[in-house]
Amino acid sequence: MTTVTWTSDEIMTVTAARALEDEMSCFVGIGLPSTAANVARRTHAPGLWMVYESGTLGTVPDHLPLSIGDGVLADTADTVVPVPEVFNYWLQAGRIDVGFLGAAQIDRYANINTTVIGDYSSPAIRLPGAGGAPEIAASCGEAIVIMRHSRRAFVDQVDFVTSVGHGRGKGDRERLGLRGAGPTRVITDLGVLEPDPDTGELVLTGLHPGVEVEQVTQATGWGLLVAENVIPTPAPTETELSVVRSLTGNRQP
Amino acid sequence: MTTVTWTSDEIMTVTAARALEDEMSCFVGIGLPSTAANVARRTHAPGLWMVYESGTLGTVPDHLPLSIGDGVLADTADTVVPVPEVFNYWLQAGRIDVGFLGAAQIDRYANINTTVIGDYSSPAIRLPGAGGAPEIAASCGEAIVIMRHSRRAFVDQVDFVTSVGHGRGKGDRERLGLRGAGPTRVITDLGVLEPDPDTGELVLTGLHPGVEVEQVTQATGWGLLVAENVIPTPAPTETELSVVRSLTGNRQP
Amino acid sequence: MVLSLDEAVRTLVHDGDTVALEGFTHLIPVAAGHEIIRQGLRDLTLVRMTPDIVYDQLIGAGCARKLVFSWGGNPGVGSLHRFRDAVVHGWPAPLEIEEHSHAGMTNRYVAGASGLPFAILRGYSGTDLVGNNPNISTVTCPFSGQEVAAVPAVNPDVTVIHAQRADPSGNVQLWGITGIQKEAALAAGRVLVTVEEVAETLEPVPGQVLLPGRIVDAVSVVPGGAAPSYAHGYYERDNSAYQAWDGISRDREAFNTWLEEQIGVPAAGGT
Amino acid sequence: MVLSLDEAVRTLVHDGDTVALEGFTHLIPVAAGHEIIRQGLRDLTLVRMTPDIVYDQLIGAGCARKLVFSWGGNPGVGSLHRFRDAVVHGWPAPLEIEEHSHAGMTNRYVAGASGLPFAILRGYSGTDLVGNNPNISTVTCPFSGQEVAAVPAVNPDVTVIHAQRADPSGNVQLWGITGIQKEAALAAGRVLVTVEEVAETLEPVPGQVLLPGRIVDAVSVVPGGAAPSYAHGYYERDNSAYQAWDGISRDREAFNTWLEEQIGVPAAGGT
Repeated sequence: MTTVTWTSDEIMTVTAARALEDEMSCFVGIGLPSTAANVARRTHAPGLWMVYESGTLGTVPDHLPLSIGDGVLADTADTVVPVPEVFNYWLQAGRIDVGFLGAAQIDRYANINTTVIGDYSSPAIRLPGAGGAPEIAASCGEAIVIMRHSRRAFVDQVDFVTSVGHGRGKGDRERLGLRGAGPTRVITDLGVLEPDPDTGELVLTGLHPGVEVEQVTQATGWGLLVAENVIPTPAPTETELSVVRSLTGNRQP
Repeated sequence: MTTVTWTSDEIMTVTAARALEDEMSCFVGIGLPSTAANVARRTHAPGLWMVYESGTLGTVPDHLPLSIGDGVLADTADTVVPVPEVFNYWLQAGRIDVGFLGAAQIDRYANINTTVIGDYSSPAIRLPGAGGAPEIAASCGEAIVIMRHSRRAFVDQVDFVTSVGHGRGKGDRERLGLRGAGPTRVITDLGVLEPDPDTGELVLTGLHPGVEVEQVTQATGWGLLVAENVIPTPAPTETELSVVRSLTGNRQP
Repeated sequence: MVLSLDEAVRTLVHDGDTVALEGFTHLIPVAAGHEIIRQGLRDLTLVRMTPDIVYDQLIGAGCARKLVFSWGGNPGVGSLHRFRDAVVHGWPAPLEIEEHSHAGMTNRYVAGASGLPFAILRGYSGTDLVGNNPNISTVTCPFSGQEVAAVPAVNPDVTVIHAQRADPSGNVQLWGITGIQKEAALAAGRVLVTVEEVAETLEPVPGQVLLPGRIVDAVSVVPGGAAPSYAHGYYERDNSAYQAWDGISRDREAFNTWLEEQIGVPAAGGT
Repeated sequence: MVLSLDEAVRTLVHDGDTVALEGFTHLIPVAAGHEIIRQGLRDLTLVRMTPDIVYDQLIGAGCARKLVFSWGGNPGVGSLHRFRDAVVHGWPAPLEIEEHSHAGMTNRYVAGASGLPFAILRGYSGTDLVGNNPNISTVTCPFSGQEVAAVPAVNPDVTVIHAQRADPSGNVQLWGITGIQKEAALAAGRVLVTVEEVAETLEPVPGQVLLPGRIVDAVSVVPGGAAPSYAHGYYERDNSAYQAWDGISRDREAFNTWLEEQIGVPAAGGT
């Protein structure tokens, strides 16, 4: 008898990959998002059109890039455009269906902090900053957040709003002139959170295999709402895992 | 005994060519300006850096282009850039030393009309319009106007200001935020006009061989001021004429 | 994706549309313009930096209600006589005009391609274009207090361009003088590209612009579709045709004859 | 035009300058950055979209007074520890920061290259970047009434980039991921380019950017000058060096040792 097991990175990657549909255009960052997009393209979404912020449009790397400006992205792209074009002509113009975001902190309305922990002028921890995230969150058709679940990361209110999720609730995005739908799901190592359509507040809607609801609520720094019908994440298939592992070079644990 | 003779186009072309210095960057249009720039590059200004508004930077055509977007310009350019770059990164940024302008009408302050003769909303004659001219006149280090002298063309006030020369006089360019020096000379088939440094009004400063001052004042639709010291244009040299004619394919008349 | 020109125009261009057929003396989509005349489209707002003889033909044939432009001429030859006749005499129909400088039109396309409502530039200051065109305004720099010109984005319903090659997925490759075609295509709601040929794979060429197939709605294979302008690497400009147009276009009757004989449609106006 | 790196930095970069060493994970001008450290330049305002390990080194060495940026990290590895230490603990000197998003920085360079005082974009709305950076504002579209973000142009005193090739006239050719280098160079008062090699003629390459020699002040031949980043067509990224930097940079003493041993200068601060 074979028992399929996986790491928390792998279940996050596979869940994120499944969120991508064939023929979508996808703004990809390095790390899990890049792995997820490349898994999707090798499984159910062969027509996924991947864009990296270095200007590589429609790239089909044969291995995972080491950075968002890796040479393999340029070598395999439909075309490489200068950075102003990728931000102005592609992202800002609303041509990207889905963008991935990571975060150091996220709050109950899916606002995202990648700037500082603590006070901005004298921070406890200085993080890399905004990069492409504010406009990915603003202008992509939708955004998918991937991050590990912990009370330190899932906080009632972020220390710094680097990228706007759903503001202080429903209607805020429209008021701020943000044209995409914003974060439509937050994929963690425990499950999936989605904004309530009426309030914009994140609700637990999916649980990974073997995870209990209480684990998730305890790892969340606010009173997390739980959907009536929490959908269990189907276990990663052997195909999915083997594609993930061939890309990351990791063996089965 | 040989008598060197030339046409009015040839004396204008040669005079314009002489106004270009080696290593200058020059925004070139089709017709006489293109011939003049190419004559300069083949005679005293081999390092002249020619830019055509189609985006060809540093082009060295081996024959005169038929249009500002002729293939020979692309084939021989240092680089071809998209049209937004030639206007924004090169012209607007103030990187072009000298630009050529033609005109249907010019007035005593060297304001230029290439739009309509008569009233704008019901014109007597509809001309091609602005093209690159307003910003060439605004942003090049200086502008050189080439046109035939006649009372119909040299008018007290143009019917339509397509491109600003010296406005209503000294100080107007600064007030309007125009950063180049504007038209520094107007080269005609009769002579050369330059703006008075104190008033901005055009003054006759040069006369082509065989032309009398009175011919010029009679061909000008306002009371043309004449410089104390009008400089006679040196006759075209045989070299200059032979270069002009090899480019235009015209034989000596 | 790959459609006949007839079908592509029928599908993508409609009466009343704002249409840009772009090209900067190179790769002018002339054949597509003729197909628009042939299909009898009307009330078009035609947009282009450099309307040339194909726009003269569209105007003379009565397709256009309005022209948005920055320089309307027969490049290297002279004026556009059908355009003149429409503006001065309203023949065959009155033509509303909105005119800009090249710098302004360029930046209108850039704003359109960028999803911005407007563009800023240093331009127009002191010219009579300002008072005669409500689509030229100013904004003040919030940092320096400097005033700069502002023009609204242009977003054609349809942009039509001609290119050297496409692949079967509709990726389009053009090179040589690439002009404003990328921005004109990205600014548009729909994009039609006529090409010299379709190739299985597009071998990269220095200086190329590649338009990804996902922004292209239809490709039509029309060899010679840019003539009498030229296609870099394929054929040269037919300068005699530009010169001949001067004669044809000066005279309404000669133009009407051209329209019937060359395009196969009846004249739009009497003479 | 072609100068030694030592002479080029000495001539073009001065204490107190605003300096952009640009590159987007590709063609990072690392050797030029090390030369700036070696020459002991001080009070620099460093500008870059993606400050990475060479900026960490410049900051740790005490060259910088201020950093203007949009994402400061060790690409693919993690955080910049010298940057963190300067911001959080003021070591070896306090570091003023001005931070933007990539979209904002990109357009600041575009405005700088275009001779405009500012740029507009859709961005920043609702973020805390707005209140913490006076160089983020808004303007209202005079046509639609829509509000968009505004950022001032950035015009470095000096831009330093690395490229594959130059010719003896200083024409510079780079290809692969070309990033923001063209705009960063055009926005600058002075331009220094380190290159892998000088070639008599620059054979055109698909996707290349060519910077005309007239905007380049000095070219220095520094083969490998982008390592440990990569030069497309010349050498690969040395990923282990990025990973090793994480360990070196976490510790002030290890950093000081690196500074003395690798760059040959004494440490700027105690530990």
